[in-house]
Amino acid sequence: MFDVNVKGRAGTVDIAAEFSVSSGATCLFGRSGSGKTTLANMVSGFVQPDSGWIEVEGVRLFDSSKAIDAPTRQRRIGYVFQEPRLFPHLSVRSNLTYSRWAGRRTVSRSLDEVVSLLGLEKLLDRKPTHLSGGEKQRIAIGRALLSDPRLLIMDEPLASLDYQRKDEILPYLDRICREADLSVLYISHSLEEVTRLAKNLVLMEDGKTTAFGTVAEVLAGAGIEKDGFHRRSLIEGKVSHVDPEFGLVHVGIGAGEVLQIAAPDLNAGDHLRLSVSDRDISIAVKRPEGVSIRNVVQAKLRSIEMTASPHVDVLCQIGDHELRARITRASLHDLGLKPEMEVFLMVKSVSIDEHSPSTPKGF
Amino acid sequence: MFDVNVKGRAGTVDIAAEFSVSSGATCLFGRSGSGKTTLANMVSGFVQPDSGWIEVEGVRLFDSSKAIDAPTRQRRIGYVFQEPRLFPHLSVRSNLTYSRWAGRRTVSRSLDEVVSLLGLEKLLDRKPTHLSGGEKQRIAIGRALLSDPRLLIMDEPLASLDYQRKDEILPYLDRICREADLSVLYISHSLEEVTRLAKNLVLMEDGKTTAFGTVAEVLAGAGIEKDGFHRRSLIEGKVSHVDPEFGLVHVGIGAGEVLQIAAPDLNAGDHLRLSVSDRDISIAVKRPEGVSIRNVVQAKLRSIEMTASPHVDVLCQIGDHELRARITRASLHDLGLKPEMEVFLMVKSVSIDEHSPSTPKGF
Amino acid sequence: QAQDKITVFAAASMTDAISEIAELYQETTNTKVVLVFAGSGTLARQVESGAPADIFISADEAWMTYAQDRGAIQPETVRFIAANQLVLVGPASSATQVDLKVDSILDKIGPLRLAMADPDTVPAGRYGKQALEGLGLWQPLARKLAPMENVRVALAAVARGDTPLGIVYASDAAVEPRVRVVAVFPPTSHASIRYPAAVTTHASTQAMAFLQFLSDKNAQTILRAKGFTSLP
Amino acid sequence: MFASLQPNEIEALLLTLKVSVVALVCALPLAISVAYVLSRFRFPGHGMLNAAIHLPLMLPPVVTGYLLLLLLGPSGPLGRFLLENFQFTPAFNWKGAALAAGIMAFPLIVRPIRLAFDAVDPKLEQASASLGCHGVFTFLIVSLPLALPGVLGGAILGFAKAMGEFGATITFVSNIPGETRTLSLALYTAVQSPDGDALGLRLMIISICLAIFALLLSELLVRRLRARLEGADV
Amino acid sequence: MFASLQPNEIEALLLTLKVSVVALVCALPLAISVAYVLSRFRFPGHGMLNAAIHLPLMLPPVVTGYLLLLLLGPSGPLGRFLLENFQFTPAFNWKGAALAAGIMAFPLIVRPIRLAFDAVDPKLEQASASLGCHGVFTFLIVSLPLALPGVLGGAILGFAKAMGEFGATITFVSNIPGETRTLSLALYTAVQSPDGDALGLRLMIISICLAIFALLLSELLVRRLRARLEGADV
Ligand SMILES: Nc1ncnc2c1ncn2[C@@H]1O[C@H](COP(=O)(O)OP(=O)(O)OP(=O)(O)O)[C@@H](O)[C@H]1O
Ligand SMILES: Nc1ncnc2c1ncn2[C@@H]1O[C@H](COP(=O)(O)OP(=O)(O)OP(=O)(O)O)[C@@H](O)[C@H]1O
Ligand SMILES: [Mg+2]
Ligand SMILES: [Mg+2]
Repeated sequence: MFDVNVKGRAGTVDIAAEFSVSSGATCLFGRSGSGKTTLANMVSGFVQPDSGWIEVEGVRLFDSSKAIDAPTRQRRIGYVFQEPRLFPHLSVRSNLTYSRWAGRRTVSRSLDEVVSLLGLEKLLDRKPTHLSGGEKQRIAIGRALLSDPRLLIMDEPLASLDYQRKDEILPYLDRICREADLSVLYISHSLEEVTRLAKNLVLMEDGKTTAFGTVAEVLAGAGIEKDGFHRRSLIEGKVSHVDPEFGLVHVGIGAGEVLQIAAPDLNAGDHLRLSVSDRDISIAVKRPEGVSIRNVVQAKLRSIEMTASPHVDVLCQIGDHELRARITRASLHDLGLKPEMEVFLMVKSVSIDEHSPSTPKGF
Repeated sequence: MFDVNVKGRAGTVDIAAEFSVSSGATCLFGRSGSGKTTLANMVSGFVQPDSGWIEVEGVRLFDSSKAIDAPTRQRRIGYVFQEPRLFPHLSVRSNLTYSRWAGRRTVSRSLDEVVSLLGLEKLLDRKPTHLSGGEKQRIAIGRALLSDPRLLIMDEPLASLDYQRKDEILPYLDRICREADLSVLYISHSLEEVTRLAKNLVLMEDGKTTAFGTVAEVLAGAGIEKDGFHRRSLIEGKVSHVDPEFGLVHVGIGAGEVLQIAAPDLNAGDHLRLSVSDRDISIAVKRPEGVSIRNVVQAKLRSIEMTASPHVDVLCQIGDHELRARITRASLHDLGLKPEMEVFLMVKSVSIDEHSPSTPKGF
Repeated sequence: QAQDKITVFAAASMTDAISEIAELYQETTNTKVVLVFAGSGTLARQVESGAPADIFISADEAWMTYAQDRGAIQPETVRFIAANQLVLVGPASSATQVDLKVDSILDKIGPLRLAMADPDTVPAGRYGKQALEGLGLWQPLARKLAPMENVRVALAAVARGDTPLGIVYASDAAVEPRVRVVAVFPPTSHASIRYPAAVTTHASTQAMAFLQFLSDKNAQTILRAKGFTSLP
Repeated sequence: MFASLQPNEIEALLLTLKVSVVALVCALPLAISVAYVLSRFRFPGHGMLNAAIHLPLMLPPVVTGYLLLLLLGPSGPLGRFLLENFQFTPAFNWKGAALAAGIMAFPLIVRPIRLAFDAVDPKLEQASASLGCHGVFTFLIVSLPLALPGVLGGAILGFAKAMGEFGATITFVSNIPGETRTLSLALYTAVQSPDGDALGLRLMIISICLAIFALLLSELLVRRLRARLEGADV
Repeated sequence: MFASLQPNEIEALLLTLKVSVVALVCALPLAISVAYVLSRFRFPGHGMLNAAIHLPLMLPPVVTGYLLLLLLGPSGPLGRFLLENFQFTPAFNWKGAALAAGIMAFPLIVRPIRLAFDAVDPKLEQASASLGCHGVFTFLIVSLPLALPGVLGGAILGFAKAMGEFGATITFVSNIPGETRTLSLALYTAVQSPDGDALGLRLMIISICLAIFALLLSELLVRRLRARLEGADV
């Protein structure tokens, strides 16, 4: 549980945050200057709220009514600040292991593992001053990962990393997020990161939280309405068959439908959470033949959301799942789509958000 | 012209950069620590190369053989550093207009225009210290934009901005890039930004430039070979018809094919540069009917590039244009695709990279 | 009406007496007297460097000689205006006289020290050293001395009780009620203590008059009241 | 208490202020330049310049005063030159007192300023250069304002030292009432007479009050300045 | 030249070093604490504490020495207490000289250190706290090392001042050869005798050499330190 209900002020902005989400990764999403960093600072104890409470994993970190205000060092947080904040006089190695020798935190993760994840091998004996921007950022991430936190706060940690590195770090963070007894508060502007990583989503606007819940709930809701932003639909599934020849797995998603996705290292029986962007779904009124799109599933058209743009959102249902597709108004018209019609969804691309092996494998 | 041929050292890394690209926006792309910032610092005069030359728009900024080494302040650059580097003792307004009152540069762009583009109206009278990360970054961008540069150097300027703001800034930068007499050197990890903004692309690896040329050339080349990275194909086109009812324009791309794209504010006759990601193209062996994908164009399959992953790259040709599609190996097999086959490309999404109005409009 | 003005550079140890004499002089002659007090050495060097002094009064002859050798004063004007005695003082409570003998002095000092002006820098210290040497006390007492920056500090140390004994001028002892003289050094034990005064080389015409005034009865009365002795 | 000040006490007080202010005002620009040069440039003689500045601190003030007298006194080489060519002499007047105070205070002013320049991020100077600003203006617009807490810190130390200066002053310009007798020297004069204790106490209290007043004022200034530099919003 | 030093000159030289080093070693930890408190906390009496520290700078040194004598002399309240209970007296011995030097140097040590603490980014202290480090250790591991250039700057000023201290020393512990006659006092002694010029010159040259040596050494230290702090890679 991650439970926050605080009011406060930071300079010119009033903060009023109220959300309560389950353990795991929670993403804080909002425009620049909406108060995300300030809220993270309240959680970590650098900014004192005027009133309210903050509770993480059953521990009250702050409660104005009970005069509880745990000092930062006892909150067991790992904070990746928006700027690196490395200790300039300490070597990269000492920076990374700071929480062990200076903070007396226990060792829960091996230094080597984190160093090789972040590609810091060659930097260990250097001082941070003359490192490149991305190098500093990676060290800051490593320092927080190695601090044995109960709550990991990450303020745009991957902003200036290259996509290869992101692709390596995200699954690792993903794994960490599912570890017992660790919550993650993740601030990001990248929807891709949000959907790949977070279980919960909190939206902020002008210092106030405007929506919270699971990523699927919030994304399906009306919280975000902007062009350029793509909503992802979430689908729970189970691996029914592995096709090693073409490197595909077949995932049953209920209602007799199967999606074929390219993914190594999965076994039959594994549970998956898949996400599909509305831009990757097309609609056909009859089953298309001879197309390279492998995943064509039958669905029932539920509703149509008109927007001011040339696009419309079409909500369809397959079994328990609701999928959202974005098509042009022109196509809507040409195809004569109406609610309750049976349609075929062509799903071009699916990503795996979460993966629970059927038999636990050691990470 | 932007012509660089330098050798030098920064700490532990040897820099050897050699490229020569036409005016306009040039993107520097490479992994963290590959020497992008160092090269930018050489161009701006903060780091002195050991040998070679740097020429921007016909002006030699540095030439070791002729002992030319123009001081930074005379290079007429506008530099958005990787970290904001705002003057903490000056108000946001004084920071923005610094080059005018402190640098005696002329006024070429109005303060109001830049302030409203970057959403800085409310911050003008504040000091930078307590601003949020994104706010600082926007001010740094504004400061460089207002410095009347001949060369604008931007080191990951949009890294921590929200997507709405990016969507506002990118077209503006795009416009600036096409202004007479201004080159832009843009460092970014985002392929989206690269393809939207840059005309030229320079790849760096371990301090050396490994490829340069126009974006299309370099992207089509073998420079980048990684999963998760999507290549975009570029198409030149001309607006043939505007459909105000559905908010679509029809763009002729040669060979009698027309793409329908959602875009406001275009007029018949406008020239466009479009880009399509390989992930947005599907292949059909016969023309699909009754699908929401509007853009189905006939093409000739040129070649197939196998990869180690479950995906393959299929190169197709329409008129003069080469388009790249990524499909699964399984589909390749099922559809029996072979070079020289006539296929139909279903293009789900197209973005406009560049737009030149047929009749000049004032920006 | 323009007032005449003379500037007197006088040794700091004569601050009181010279101030009073100058006041009297000012009343009687309507000449403004500017008094500058500092250590004799400092003043001598300044006079040598061309300080705007008309009269130089030194606390010992050595510095007057120094000034004279360097042509800073008019040699024919040098005259002694007062003399002094060297005394041993103790706190006002001390009942007995102290013999000028090693044992009785050491006994009186105990674990503390004997205050005196710095024998190396201050005239009073130089006289004190001569006196102690003359009485054969210098060797045994050398390690028990507390040489002070000037006589006033030595006097104050005794007055407060920081040191049980001190060597000072009789003139100093006379004006400090918290001390009493417990012994007087025989004049033969040290060079005679005399205060020379002289007119400087660049002095104004009124200077000679003031020098004269210093030897007058009125001035001498004031000097004696301050504990200085008449010239032998 | 100040209402009952004697005229000569007021005279000493004003003289002290005049001497200290003049000393500070003259020394500060020079100190800033020297501190900047020491902080930013390495050249042969760097160490020597640094040592020379600190000398007045390490020699007994009396010796510094004496050296000044030898050099700048009416018969000293430089003193004679000044007198003959400019009808100006610092010896035995308040200008000399200010000079002595300034020289004695100089190392105390330079050191904190130098530390402050050391701490100014050269990256901001780079940013200024990239925006077309000339080095001299960058110094005035960026480096100096950012080093201002150090400049103020040095100025406070220097001013305090100038107000308390004694040894070099009395040796160089003597103890002339109304001309060079600052509070410090007046206090010395008072202590020289056995019955001057009361007067000495008065002067000491005046000195202490003045010191406290000056320091509280400076503290206020520093706090204002820090707030401005750190950008507390209005 | 040093080969031909007289025994009493060597004595004075060593005594000077002893007194200055002891003064600095004792004053530095206290100065660091006071500077940190002044920099990081606001409390009633903040201004007064600050003023009190600067007082020795603003009063004539002789007065400071005199006040020390009043307080710590054998008959002073504190002095008697120390003597009776600990058989310890600072008056008229080298410990007193070190005490006087330390007190006179104190403001010079505190100010640069305080400025350095002012300049340490509290965000780094926050980072340390977030990593579980206690405030005291954060001070020792983060704030103090980052303020080290200031600490060293203050120490240099203070050491220089301690070596040159004269007025308070001679008044408080007098000018006892071998016990309290530091180079500074020896130099004064020489200057005070009409025929002491030659000796004075010798002593002055010794002082200047010592000063230059100490300052060059400190300069080297500072440069090393800055390099370490700025992380020049090996
Ligand atoms: N100490 C402060 N004084 C004044 N204003 C402040 C202070 N702290 C924050 N603010 C203001 O509060 C607002 C929220 O700041 P915050 O840093 O929380 O934003 P953010 O959501 O993290 O933005 P970004 O995505 O740009 O980092 C900003 O407008 C900022 O200027
Ligand atoms: N002054 C210096 N001293 C030592 N090493 C340096 C120095 N400057 C740069 N480097 C090293 O050179 C390499 C290239 O640095 P640079 O900042 O140019 O990288 P970059 O491509 O900008 O990376 P990023 O995307 O992370 O910002 C890095 O490994 C960095 O540590
Ligand atoms: Mg933020
Ligand atoms: Mg970089």
